[in-house]
Amino acid sequence: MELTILVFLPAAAGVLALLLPKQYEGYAKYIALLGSLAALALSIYLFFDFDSGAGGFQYVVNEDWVDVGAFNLRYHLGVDGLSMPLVVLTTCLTLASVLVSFSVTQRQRAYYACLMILSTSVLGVFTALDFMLFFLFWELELFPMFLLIAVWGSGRKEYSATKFVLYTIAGSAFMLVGILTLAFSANTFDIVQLGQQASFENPVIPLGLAFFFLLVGFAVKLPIVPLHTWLPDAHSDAPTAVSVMLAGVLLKMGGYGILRMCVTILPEQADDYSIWFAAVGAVSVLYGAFITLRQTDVKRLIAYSSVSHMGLVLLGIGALGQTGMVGATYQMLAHGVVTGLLFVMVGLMYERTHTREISRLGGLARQMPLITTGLVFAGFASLGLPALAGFVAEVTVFLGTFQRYEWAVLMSIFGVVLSAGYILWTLQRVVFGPVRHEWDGVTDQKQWWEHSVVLGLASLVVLLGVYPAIVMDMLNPAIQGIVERVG
Amino acid sequence: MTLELEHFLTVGALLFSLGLFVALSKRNAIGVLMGVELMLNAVNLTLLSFSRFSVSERPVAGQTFVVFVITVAAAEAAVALALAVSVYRNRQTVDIDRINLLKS
Amino acid sequence: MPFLLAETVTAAPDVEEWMLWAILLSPLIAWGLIVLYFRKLPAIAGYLAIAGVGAACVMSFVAFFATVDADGAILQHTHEWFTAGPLTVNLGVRLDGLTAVMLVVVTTVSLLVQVYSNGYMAGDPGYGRYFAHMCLFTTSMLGLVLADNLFMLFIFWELVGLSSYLLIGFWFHKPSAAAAAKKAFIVTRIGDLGLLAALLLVWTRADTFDIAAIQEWAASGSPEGYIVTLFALGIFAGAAGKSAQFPLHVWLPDAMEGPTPVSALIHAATMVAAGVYLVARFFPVFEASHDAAQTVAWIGAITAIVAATIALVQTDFKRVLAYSTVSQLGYMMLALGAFGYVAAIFHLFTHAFFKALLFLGSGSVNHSTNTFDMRKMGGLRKHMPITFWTFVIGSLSLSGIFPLAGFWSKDEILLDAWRENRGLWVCAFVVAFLTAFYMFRAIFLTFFGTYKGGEPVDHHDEDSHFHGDPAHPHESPWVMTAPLLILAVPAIAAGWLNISGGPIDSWFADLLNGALPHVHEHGSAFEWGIALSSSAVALAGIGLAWVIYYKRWVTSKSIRDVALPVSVVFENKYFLDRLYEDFFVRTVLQRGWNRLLELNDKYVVDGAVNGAGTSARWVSGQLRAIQNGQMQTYGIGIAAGVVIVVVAVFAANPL
Amino acid sequence: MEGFGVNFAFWTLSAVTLGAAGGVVVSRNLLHAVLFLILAFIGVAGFFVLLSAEFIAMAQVIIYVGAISVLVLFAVLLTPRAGRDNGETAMALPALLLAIAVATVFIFVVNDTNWTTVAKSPELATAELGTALLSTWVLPFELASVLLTAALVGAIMLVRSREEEAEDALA
Amino acid sequence: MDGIDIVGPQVAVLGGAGLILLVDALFPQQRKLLPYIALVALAASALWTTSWVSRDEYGAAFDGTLMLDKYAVFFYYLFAGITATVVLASIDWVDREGRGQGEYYALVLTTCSGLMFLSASRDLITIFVSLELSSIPQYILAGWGKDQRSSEAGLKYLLLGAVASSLLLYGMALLYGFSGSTLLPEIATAIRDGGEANRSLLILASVLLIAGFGFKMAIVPFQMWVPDVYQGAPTPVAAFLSVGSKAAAFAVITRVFMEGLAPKFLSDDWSMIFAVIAAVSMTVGNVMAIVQTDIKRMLGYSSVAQAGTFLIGLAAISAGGADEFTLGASGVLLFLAAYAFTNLGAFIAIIAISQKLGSDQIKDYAGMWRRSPLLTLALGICLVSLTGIPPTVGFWGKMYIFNAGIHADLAWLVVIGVLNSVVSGYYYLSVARQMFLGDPESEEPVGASPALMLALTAATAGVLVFGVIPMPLIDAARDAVATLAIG
Repeated sequence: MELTILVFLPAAAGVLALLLPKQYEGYAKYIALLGSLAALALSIYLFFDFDSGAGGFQYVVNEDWVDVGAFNLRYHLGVDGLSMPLVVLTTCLTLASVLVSFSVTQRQRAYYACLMILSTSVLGVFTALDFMLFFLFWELELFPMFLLIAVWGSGRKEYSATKFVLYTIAGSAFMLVGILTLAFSANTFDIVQLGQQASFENPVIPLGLAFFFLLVGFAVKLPIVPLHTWLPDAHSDAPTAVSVMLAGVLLKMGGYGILRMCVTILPEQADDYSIWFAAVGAVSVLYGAFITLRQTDVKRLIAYSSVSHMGLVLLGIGALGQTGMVGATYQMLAHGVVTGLLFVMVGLMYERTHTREISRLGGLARQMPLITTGLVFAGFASLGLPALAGFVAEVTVFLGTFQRYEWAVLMSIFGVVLSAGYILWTLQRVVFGPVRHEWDGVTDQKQWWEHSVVLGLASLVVLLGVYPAIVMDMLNPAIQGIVERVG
Repeated sequence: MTLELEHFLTVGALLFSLGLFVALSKRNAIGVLMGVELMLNAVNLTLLSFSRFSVSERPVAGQTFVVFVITVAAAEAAVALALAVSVYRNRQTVDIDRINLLKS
Repeated sequence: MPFLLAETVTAAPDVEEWMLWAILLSPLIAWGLIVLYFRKLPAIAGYLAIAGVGAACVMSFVAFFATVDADGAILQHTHEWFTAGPLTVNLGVRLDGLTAVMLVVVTTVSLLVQVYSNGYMAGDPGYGRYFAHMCLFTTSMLGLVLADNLFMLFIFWELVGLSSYLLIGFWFHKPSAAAAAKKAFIVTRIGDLGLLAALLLVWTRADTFDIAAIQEWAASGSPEGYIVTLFALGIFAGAAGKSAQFPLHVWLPDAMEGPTPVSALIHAATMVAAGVYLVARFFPVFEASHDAAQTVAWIGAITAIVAATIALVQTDFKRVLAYSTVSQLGYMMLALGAFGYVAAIFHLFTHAFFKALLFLGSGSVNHSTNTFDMRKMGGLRKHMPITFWTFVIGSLSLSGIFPLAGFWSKDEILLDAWRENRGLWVCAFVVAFLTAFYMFRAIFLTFFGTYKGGEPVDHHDEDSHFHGDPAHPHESPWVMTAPLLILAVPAIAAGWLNISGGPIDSWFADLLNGALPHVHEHGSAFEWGIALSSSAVALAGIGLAWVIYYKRWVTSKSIRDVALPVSVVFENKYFLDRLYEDFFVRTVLQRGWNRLLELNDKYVVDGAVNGAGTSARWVSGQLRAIQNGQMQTYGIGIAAGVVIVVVAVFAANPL
Repeated sequence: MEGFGVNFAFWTLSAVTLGAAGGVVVSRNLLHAVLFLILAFIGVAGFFVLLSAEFIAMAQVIIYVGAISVLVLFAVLLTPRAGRDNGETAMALPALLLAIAVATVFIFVVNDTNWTTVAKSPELATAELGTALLSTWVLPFELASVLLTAALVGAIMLVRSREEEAEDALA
Repeated sequence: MDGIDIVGPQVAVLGGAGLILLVDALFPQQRKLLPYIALVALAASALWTTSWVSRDEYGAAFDGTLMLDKYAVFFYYLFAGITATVVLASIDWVDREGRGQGEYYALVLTTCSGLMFLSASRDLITIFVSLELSSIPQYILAGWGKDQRSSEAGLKYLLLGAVASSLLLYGMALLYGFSGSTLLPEIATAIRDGGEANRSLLILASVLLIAGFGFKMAIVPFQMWVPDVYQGAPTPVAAFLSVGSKAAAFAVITRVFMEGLAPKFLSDDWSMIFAVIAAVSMTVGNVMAIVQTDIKRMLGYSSVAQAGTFLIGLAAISAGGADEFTLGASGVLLFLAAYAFTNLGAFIAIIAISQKLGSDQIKDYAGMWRRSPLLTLALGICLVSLTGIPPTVGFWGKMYIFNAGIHADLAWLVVIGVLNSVVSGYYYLSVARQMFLGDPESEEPVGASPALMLALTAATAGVLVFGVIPMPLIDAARDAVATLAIG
């Protein structure tokens, strides 16, 4: 019940905002704010109420939904140690994206409705325990994303929105085939049951192929090279809040899917594929990082850096060991808050200067010291500075993978230098250097919502950096279950 | 020489093919219609041959079928000619090659 | 957080655990307060920083003496930080002789530099920020030396890099400063790759991060030799980055873009010594791998020579000091590679004081002339007597002139090198000569002759914090001279703590040796031969400088003309920067490889997607030709469909 | 089925019917084609007689020759000379090849099949056909009448002139 | 059950047609009433069907030529609903066109009765006559418009339809000749007894039947008339064609192949034919739809692609056991119902918009969101449903059919189907993109008559309601196919 409320609360707030009369349009943001605050509060309560020791899924809801003998779909929600932190991440970033949206003035009601429905769909993905329900939530995310980018975005927004949608649909098309074949081979759509399935008698298609189909769907979302080119486009043209959600939680759906579906349900195939995971993960890390170095658009740059960072997730999973997977999950969380913060800062900057071209920026540290501080902070978090979130994640991934695929890790650690390179170079060009009088009139960060979102995310970054146990203690038992299946 | 079922069927098949050729090659819409009528006649011939030769509990079914085919053919012909006239009114032609506003 | 106490205490120094954490935390608290509340209040920020570092300094001395009392026994407290499956990461502090020495060096120099900065940075718009960064640096450095395991050490290692970045780029509006900061961070990070790899390797092979356990593991002989070597080389790579060893030394001279006190503290006395500290920390590992030790020694030797030769031709006062620092760090590495553990740390110890003194002195000069360009100075001896004399003391100490601190420590290194490998000794010997030469070249250019006017003040530059009048050089205020005077004391006397063969010799060595699980005696008996020859060569260097730059019997220009190719190499810093930045980063990486990948994204990856679309449109166009609106074409389609399907079925599944 | 008369009838009818159909193919004038068509219809009616379906043969003559052909003739006469061209389209050659292919397939299948045939014609009184139409197939029988009505109504609508429609709209 | 009760639903419809003609002739002033008479007749028909259902009196009639089972009932309801929607959608157009109002509705109702008979026939003669009863009025309706395009469409449709009918008839004649009967069960018996030796005949007959029905189903290569006729025919008629005659053709072909041609040696062949045609249809339809600029033409091609998807269900039938049969056939039925809602909704929205714009060009739909939010939203939802994205009924249709395919070891086909869904997403969504994001040529609002709005609301509500709660529809489809006798 709690989960049902949690999942649909944002959407309810969104619909409420949509239904506001035109003259009260300005209140839409407050409704969204209240909704996301409530969702955050509820998720935090659940987080602390969660019994890490008990293992398994908690707060389970399991009702009849579509029952056709041959296949039986259920309304089945639940969270375990793996999904719980991701749920909290989602609610946190939802709140953050609502706050950074306060400056949006165009069609507010529809905007917040889209944003909140997006949040619901992501929460649904993280909590659904029925494969088809999962898929439903997975697809639901397309509409709000499409509209958010295409209507409220900038630049080549329609192209980017369409590209995003088509890539995702293409991926989910493969995923659907994977889902159906698996479900029919096991005669159930229940993710929990599938996850305990000892073996598949008479699979409809070779299980390796089913695994591959599922993987494609998740890999597009993650994204891994070479399925990544939608991401820079989507990011660079999306409004700030959407970039936050996209980088912060949407990409995580891919990693979550790989862990929860691919690896848990088909451990043997995961073992066969693991070397590819490691290889592609390492390639993604480097490829993303190298290309990042050439970007001239700040948001595009961060987007490519996300490709690089998400490669680490794949790398960590590829080791199929507990440390690696915990690290990968932690990397998802860390990247969520860190890149969320990065996009917030870049968004604040963009709001004031209306350009994302690095060559036009420069010396902003004088005109906007607070934003600069935030950007530098986020930048260092992104390049994996210790005591901030990313470091623990990166090192844990490396440690977890090193034993099995030394070469992949040795390749990936070059990403550490490259990330320092592109982040610092960007900082140098954007905020440092001589003052440009073109930007003399711009204001610094000064609204309460701007302060609160930056401080909030920054504290999360620090919290995850200095107190990893708060999440790791929850992840460990959940991941252990997966590792035991891999054997 | 004994006439077998195959003889009649072969004639039917040939007639059908000729009708098909007419239907697919004639430039005039009415010509096409004539081809269709030939095909239907071929079918009727085939049906009646079966009715005559087949081992069947209801040999009458073939004849019945033919009655309906003839009826339907009449109706179809009426509508086809009406449509042809309608096209002619609009376009002053019934040349199939030129009735191609709708394409690609 | 579950604070599981896993103590391994053996007659440890009598220091409460909280105090060690307090040493770490007191500058951190000062940092937090400044950042949160006193950014805009320079008066409070400065004193707060001094208070924080001062408290740490006092406690460090307490810890130091306690360690001395315990004859260098080890105190360790460990707490679990987090676990991820089999991986358990701890946070812990470790107090032993090495830590104690480092604590004292770091806090003392830091405190003095903070005091000095109070004067030097007065009026700078970023005053509060400056002290915050300094506190952050001190915390990181203290954490680095206190860490009881490699993981935690790595954390603070990186944080040190961060503070260094922030301080080098302190005047971020100067493009050169911003670039230098970036360069420093990235180049050191390249070295850190090695450290990271070592971290991964050791956890995979030894299942621990604990320093003591790693030392045991390396010495136990159970791991294959190449593993130990690889681990050691990884450690050394990290050390080479931070300690600016060839070929990663290129960042340090550029780092002089930061405020001078920063250069004194970070890029001379403490942070750059962290690499030496790191190698010393894992000294038993290098002992277990002779190859690694050789590498360390030779890299150190190359660094020392390369840097010293570049220092010969510098015109920037501070850069001379910077290259001198690089050179001296190479010296220390050379010592470590020659198994001169005590000698290296001893040199680190003395070097910290006299190099800090020299940097602060250069800052003082700059404070008065608004420039570091020696060609615009001269004759400052009369205007700035305290600065001049303290600077000379520092230079003499650095040149290894009896009986100043540098003499003793350098002598010990030469001794160890002599014993280990004559080649190394030759290098060290040459460097001793060069050191004396370039230091006194600088002194003669700066303090003697006639004053050449300094750099005029650009009053339109709002970022400048210079308030004096360069036309009339003057002595600096007491907050700046006092630290100079105070530092002059250890620059003179610090060497006496460990006079080879002297009465208190074993005291310092024992203290340091206590940090090692097994001590290999490299007894450092005083050798007259070494001492005399090194003194002689140092004096020769000073003399040559006197001949060329004071008496000007031979002009430097004529020398340059004679040895043109060599000078060009020196002046261009061996072309390393060009190689790295122009060739490798700009050409190979950006214009070549990265561009290739970007084009791949644009044309191959996206091209495949778009190509699918285009080809679908092409097919569609072909099919449209069939869909020509001619009715009978459609009819043929129907009939042909029948024929084709029937024939296909007959063919596929013969009757 | 044997005997000279039957054989003769069969071959003659075959020649006439197929020849007439060929005439439809080759006629350049639509009017000639209609006349050949009528001949083909009559030939087929002859086949029906040969197959002992006299009633159907009669219906064939009345409906096809009487009704449909006349309808076609009217349509031909209603359109001016230009509309009487009965030439081939560009699709003639493919259509020819296709017709040959279809004939080949049909004839192959027809001869490949083992028909179980009765030697003697079943005696089918016309009354039986009537009974069948009014019992088993009464439903299609009724539907056919609906169909004819609908076709009639529709055809009238389609050919009504604009003027009539205008009147209609006023009403 | 006897007498007129057996054909009650059809009689009600045909009676309505007669009444309309009568009223039209006798009371020309009351023409406004005509569509409502039609609606009442359809309601009466549905009521009659319901009374059967409540009496639970199913069974054969007219010596077995007509089969009144739940399968037929399903289609009775479906056709009544489709026709009612088409009638509602026609009112505006017919009013404007002004000619033969009575005849128009009468012909629509006649077609409807023909469709109903088709779904219940179990005899080749009855099937043929019903097919023509539904087709000939459609030929007339397609040529109903006064413009050149409409009469061209009518003539094309008729002449090609006649060719297809001839082929169908030849196939039926062969079946009759082989079995000596026109009743499906008797044909089935004959095939079981002696069919294997005469495969060539049966295959030819099957292919000819597929060609004849495939013409109505709009599958490749019998589909080429579809775009031309859809484009030329009056839009309400095109809607009727795209949904009604297609559904009836699928209804009858399913029955014929299941009850008459089911033996394994034969069904293996036609299943493969269906599978290949399905793949080709989906691909050709989608590829052609991409480049269309006329929305009706685009929907024509998309209907070819959708027909291909239906065929997956048919191809799945032959795999063997009752499960596959039920899945495949009920998948076809479910998808038919889903498709009916969706495509009707789309066509109605197009009717409303095109009437105002006087254009069917997709580019003229730009910015429709601002001119008519409700119509645009409805059309958008229908397009989403056509793509097969949840939470719309189209998703369940596709998903169910894909299910069936995978169960029947047709994973390759399902993969093609899923990929085609992605392609279809491209052009459906590009229409949506035009509507939501394009710049309108004028800001003049586009409205719809109450009747259109009612029809549109019904269709869209069906799309959404069954999208979330698909169970009733699925149950109905399963019940319906459960009564088919497998021959």
